[in-house]
Amino acid sequence: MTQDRTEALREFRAELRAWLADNRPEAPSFRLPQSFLEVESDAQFEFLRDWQRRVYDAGYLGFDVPEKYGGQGVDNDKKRITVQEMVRARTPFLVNVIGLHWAGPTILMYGSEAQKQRMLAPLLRGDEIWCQGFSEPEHGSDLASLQTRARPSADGERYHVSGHKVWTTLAHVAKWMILLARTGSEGQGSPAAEKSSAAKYAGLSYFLFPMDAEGVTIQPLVKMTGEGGFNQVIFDEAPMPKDALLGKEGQGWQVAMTTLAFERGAADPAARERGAQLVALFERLASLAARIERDGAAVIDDAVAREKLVALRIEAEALRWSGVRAAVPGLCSERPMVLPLMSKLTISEFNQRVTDLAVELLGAEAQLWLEDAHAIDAAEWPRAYLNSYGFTIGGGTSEIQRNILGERVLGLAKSK
Amino acid sequence: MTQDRTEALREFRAELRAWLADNRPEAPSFRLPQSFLEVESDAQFEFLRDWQRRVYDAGYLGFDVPEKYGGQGVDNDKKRITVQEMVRARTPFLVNVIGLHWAGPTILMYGSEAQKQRMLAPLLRGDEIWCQGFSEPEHGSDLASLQTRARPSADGERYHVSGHKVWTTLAHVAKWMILLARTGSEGQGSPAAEKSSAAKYAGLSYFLFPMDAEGVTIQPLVKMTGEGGFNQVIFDEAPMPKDALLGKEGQGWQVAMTTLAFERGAADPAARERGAQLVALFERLASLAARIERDGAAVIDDAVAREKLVALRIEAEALRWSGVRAAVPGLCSERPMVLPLMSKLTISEFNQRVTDLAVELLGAEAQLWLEDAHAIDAAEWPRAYLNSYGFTIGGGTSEIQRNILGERVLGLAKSK
Amino acid sequence: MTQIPDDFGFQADHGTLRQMARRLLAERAPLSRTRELCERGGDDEGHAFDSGLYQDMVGLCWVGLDIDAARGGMGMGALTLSLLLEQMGRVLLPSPFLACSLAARALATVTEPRTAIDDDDEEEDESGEGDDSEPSTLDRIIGGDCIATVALSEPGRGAAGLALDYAHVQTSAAVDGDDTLVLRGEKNHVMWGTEADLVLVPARLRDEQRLGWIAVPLPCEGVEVSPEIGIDPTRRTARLRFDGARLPATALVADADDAERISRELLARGLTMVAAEVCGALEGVLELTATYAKERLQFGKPIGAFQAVKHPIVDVMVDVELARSLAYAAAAAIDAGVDDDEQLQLARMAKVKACEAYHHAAGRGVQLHGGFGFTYDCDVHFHVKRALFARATLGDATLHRRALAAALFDGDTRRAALAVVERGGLTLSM
Amino acid sequence: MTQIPDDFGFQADHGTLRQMARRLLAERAPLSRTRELCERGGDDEGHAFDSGLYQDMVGLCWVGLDIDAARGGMGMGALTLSLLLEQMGRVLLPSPFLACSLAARALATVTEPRTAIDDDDEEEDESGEGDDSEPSTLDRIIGGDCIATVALSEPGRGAAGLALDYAHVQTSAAVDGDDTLVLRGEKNHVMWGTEADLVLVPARLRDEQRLGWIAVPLPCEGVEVSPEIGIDPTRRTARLRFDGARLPATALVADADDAERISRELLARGLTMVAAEVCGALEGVLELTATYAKERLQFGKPIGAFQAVKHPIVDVMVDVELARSLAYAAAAAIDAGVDDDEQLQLARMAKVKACEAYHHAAGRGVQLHGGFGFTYDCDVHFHVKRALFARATLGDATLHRRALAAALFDGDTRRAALAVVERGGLTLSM
Repeated sequence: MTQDRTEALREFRAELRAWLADNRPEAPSFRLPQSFLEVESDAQFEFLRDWQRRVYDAGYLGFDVPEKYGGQGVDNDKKRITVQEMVRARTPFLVNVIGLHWAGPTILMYGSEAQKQRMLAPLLRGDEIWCQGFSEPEHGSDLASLQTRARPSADGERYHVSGHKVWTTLAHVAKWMILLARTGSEGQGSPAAEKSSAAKYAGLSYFLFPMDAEGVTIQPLVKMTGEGGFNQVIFDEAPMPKDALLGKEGQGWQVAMTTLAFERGAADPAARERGAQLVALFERLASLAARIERDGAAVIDDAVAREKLVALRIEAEALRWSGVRAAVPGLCSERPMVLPLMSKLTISEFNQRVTDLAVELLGAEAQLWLEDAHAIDAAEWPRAYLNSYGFTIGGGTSEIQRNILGERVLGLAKSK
Repeated sequence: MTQDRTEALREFRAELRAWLADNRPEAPSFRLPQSFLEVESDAQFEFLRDWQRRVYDAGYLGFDVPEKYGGQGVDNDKKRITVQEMVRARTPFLVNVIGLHWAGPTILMYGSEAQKQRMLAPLLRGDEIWCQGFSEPEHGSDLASLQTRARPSADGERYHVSGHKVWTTLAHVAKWMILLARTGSEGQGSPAAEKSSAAKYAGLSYFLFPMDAEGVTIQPLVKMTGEGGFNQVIFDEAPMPKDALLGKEGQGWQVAMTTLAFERGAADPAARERGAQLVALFERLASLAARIERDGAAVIDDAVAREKLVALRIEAEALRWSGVRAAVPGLCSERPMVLPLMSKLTISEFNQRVTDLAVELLGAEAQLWLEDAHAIDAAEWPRAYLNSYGFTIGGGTSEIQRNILGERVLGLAKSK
Repeated sequence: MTQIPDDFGFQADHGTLRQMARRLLAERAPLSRTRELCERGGDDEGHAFDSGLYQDMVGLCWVGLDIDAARGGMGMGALTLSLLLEQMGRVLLPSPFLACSLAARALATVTEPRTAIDDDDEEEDESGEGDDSEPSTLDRIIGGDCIATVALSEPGRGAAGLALDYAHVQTSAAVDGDDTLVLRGEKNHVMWGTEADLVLVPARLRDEQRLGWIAVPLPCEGVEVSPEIGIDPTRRTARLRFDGARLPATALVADADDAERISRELLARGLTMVAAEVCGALEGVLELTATYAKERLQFGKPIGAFQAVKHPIVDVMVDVELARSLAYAAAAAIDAGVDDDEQLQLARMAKVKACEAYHHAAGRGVQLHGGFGFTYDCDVHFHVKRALFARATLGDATLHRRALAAALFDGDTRRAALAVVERGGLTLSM
Repeated sequence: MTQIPDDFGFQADHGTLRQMARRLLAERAPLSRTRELCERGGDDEGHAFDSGLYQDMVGLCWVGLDIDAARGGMGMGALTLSLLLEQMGRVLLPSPFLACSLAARALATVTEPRTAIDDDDEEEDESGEGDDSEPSTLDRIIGGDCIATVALSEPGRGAAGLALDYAHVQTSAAVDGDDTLVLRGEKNHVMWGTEADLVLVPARLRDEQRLGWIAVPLPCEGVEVSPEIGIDPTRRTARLRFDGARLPATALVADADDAERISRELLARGLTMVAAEVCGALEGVLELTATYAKERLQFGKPIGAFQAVKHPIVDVMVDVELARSLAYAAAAAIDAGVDDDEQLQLARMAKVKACEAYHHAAGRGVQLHGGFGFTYDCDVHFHVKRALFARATLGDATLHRRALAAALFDGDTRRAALAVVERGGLTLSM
């Protein structure tokens, strides 16, 4: 790195830090969601969207998108620095998560020039929120068997979508959905062939679907915590223009796998900072242990609690350095793709262990729930424990992740 | 229970206790095996066989066998009392384990009058040792696919056995083997039919095979501890008389499942005493923790060690009462067969956890092995930890046990 | 030395009673009814539980089942009560049954019934028994006229919660004159405190350095009952603040040795009862999950065919069975009248095992239900919440494991015994 | 503040070196060769390790790889050494390489080289450097002429083992006259103690209340070297008894601050190196097990198709990768020269994670190999034994977790910092 570049980055960091100090929003009067899986009320959503807009308008969002599409130009260093400083300043998350991390990168890779021109800037600014339409009630883990169909109209100008998607986070505020649907003609060929794996995959296409289309019904689902934030979406011959197609017809599985790889955090230049976030999550747990008491002594002074805490601290550190190592190919030579592929599994399970231990350490204090005045940390720990299942299930369950790792990375025989 | 009976049992117990006090053998100069999986040297074997003979001759063995077959007459109370007192007196185990617990009960259930007359008395006295020929190198877990064949001779007077059995404990000293072999004619019908499950099972028969037959080669296998005690047995057209068959031809699977149920401890009137043995195993661990030190303090005073010890103590108690409860149908109404079916899994894994924790608590002291003068408890703990895998693997791996429990007890779909 | 009998004291009529309970609850209180009660905030009569069903249970003599016949109960044992509670746990029944049973047991424990106070006292506060003219409090609980509960924990103990003995109870009762007690302090997580007509409160009797149990009628001047927002929607709990509440001296149900005996008995019985109820809930979440694993198809087969689903469910089942064995043994120990320490040890073990297993099972239940498991529509979250609540009730695993360690490993005799445990070969004859 | 660089300081030539090591060891020291050495009790030259291969490794300048060029080493970093050790761990190489590397590092740490003693002293005991006429001990180690080791633990510490600082070392060295040290005490689990020409021994310098490191040539009068029968057949260890052994004063390699610095450095480096070696062994047992799962057929498919086999193997792989990240980070922290405390913390974490993962992986390895896994013929037992040995080396997980807890949670500043960790919403953006 040149001297100039180093200096420029140092200045960038200083400016950003100053900007964050001035602009970081105060905690609102209402409860903020713990993650994008819990965005429920209009107030929560608008608060978070407003924050994303301000970050974008200030020029701190879009370091993975070229300027001509509304980004800041690709700059991994600046991306890393912004994530770093935002973790440090503990800012709220950027609400258009599916747009920023999954839809955006996929559009950049597979989209037509027109699609990139149209979609990316409003996505970055949070003006247009994205949701994801992959899972179906009967096809959560077995994605390739999904049944939602996109049928081309007679004139070839549009598709009509019929089907049922579920667990779609943010659908109620979304302008667009990344939609995986079946375009392969059914009924042709033998039933056996239709059922074969190749046919299943080849029949899928990937769309950028406008959520304001007719024939779309969005029904909120309530999570186990009692909070909203995700939905089911029912399509009844809902129309979309032919250029909603991303990539080619029948290429949907391939495109979707790219999206899932982004979802799993592959090739993320900010991995180190995300790792720091895990250590920060641990510190929150340690802070809890320092504040709560058992018979007059701080729980953090209890030998058994310490043993359990340290074990998790070591996991946090291991995850943190795994994120950094993923960017050093020479240190990943045994199995190059394993670190990004395993991060969804390991991070979601780490999060579950942290929140589970928090609830355990709380002991009798864990009995209180949100809104109870005596609940420690406003019951965020039991809430976070419940929510932790959203991460070990959503985006491919831990069980499916283990299949993927065993089959794709270790080359073990398929379990299906 | 009548007054007389109660009194008789009390007297029986007193006599037995006195007899044990007088006759319990002194520890020999050589190392005794930890279980029948490690009987290796002639000295070990003869020591143990001698003990079994003395017990039998004194009239304390065979309370599950009628007198006309050389037993003491069926008396569950006396059986329970003898096990109880032997656990209490910490006597060596009775070496003809496969004979006493598996072959004997199976012969009682399926044997002809002649077989019962011939086999049971020498089995009880340890004059004739038994081994088990079920597993094969290529068919450990998938027992029904075994390939050893017993072909009837042209005159129908005998069978000729060819094949390869493995992991056969005690084969080197055994007079008899309970042998599962294929008698179903192969080559008939389509290959698909031959492979079908029904055909696989129907082709199996169960034999009482004489180990001194010609064409039998016994090769010792060395275990991971470096100790012997089990073998592979190769059959090359080894002859056995036609009355070696137990039950009917083709009934082998059914008979073998009975044996495996006995192996898994189903319907054992001494369950409570076996449970007490688990608690005793735990006490040995607690005693270790009370004797070893970490920086001058007894390990049993360490808060973290105590937490782990107590967790295992609770497991021991749960296993102990599960053994007792298994004999009370009214308290097993949710799923009547689960307790005997799960005992092999739970006890073998408990044993592994106990020995694993022992090795963990030993810390730096765990580095020494058998024969080192400074090894704590003569290194029996690391040895027992290694040997613990014999139990979680032998007689159906823990994985297979979980399949059986899931499929037979919970009715979940087959995994194969 | 008294031992637990080989048959746990189980009788054929226990099985009949369990079967009856199962049928009644399947009809009147399936999990869907629990959900309905939680969502509507209670029944049509304004109770947070199904008061009609509760009265029917009273009619079946379930309340007071384990109280001596001479005191108006059925004289049956702890095992019988456990079998009933197991069935209630299975459907996560929202009911003050357990709280009332414990309160009744506490009152029945007192050997010297006290005389009732004057009838013309302004509040109903008969806490003793023995007056023929008026039904005693115990009679009223057994008869369903009084919802009673016990105050088991205090906020001052933090994560430990449980406050039942003199060393840990901070709530105090001072004597003012001859016949008045003044109560100060705070109790939390009082089961059904908002619904209760009476709460039994352990307090330090000031200047006397001993524990007393005081029967406080509710509502009561100087006692602030604040509903808690608890994690388990099937259980209502309250925080009780005693701000100089004045009670007649007769409200003192027991003191000194009697009081410590109530505490000990409440602990052993309470833990045993919670273990039994949790075993039922464990069975419930196991059934829910196993059924889903049979019905839900993915990749063309029921998900239960996949070992990643099957084996965790089997592990849960194994845990259910182990927990159940301990729970029955703990109840049988009470019925057999084994040594107090052994009773308490078994009760602690049963409660710890059941609650740890349940927390694990509920989590696996969510996970194995996949996306559906994460929704409020799927019943499994009721189990997750009940598990979090149950394991904190009457002391968490940490508290009980430590008490067990002290009982098992400490003391000179015990240590000496351990040190001489014979070495020799480790033998496991499988 | 010095930080670990984003690339861990990895350079392309590190990759080349690793590749070379991998090829060399695959050819000369596959696991079958390790088995052969264990079964025959050593090589043809009477060494318990492959002495020819060791000399070839010396020739490749691997011994002394991380020693400054000015002192005769290659001046490469801890990360490079880790990459080599990882390859050695993969084949469970029986070799004194690690012991020699640690001894060399200890000698190189001493800033003030001492002068060599008179040549006509009866024993070879040059422990210092700087004498041009004779090669220094360090030179001889690097040159392959001296097998050296370090005495890291004492029997008196029981399960804790590790004895490297003044507070824990009980072995004592008394000064007798001007130029003689008299050594008394006992060390155990000394790696390759039976093969070593020299052992570095930490001792309390009597009457001076400080630690000293003493270079003891072997054999030596007054030093009894008893071979231990260790659990890991690929490692030879010895018990050393110092019964008034007399050594020249020059044998004192370092004392006071220098000595404590050696101890600290040995601990941080030693843990880091063990972690690296164990990561290699972890890779080895993973490969063994995964390969078996692909080849072994049951029920008509490779057993790896069953999730009960696949998922445990995946969990092992995940652990391998996590352990490796920590091991590289610990080495990179040394190379980057980050704060001593941070170095040590990372080293402890890396060692604990690697060893816990390895013990688990080796156990799963046996289990998933089924009946074959339980035999001596299956290589997996070498891993089980190495895992038991490795986790006890240089302090077990209990010891290091406690030290980490003290570093992370104790001290006023630290506690204050924890207390103010900001609350607010827990956010995990996945």
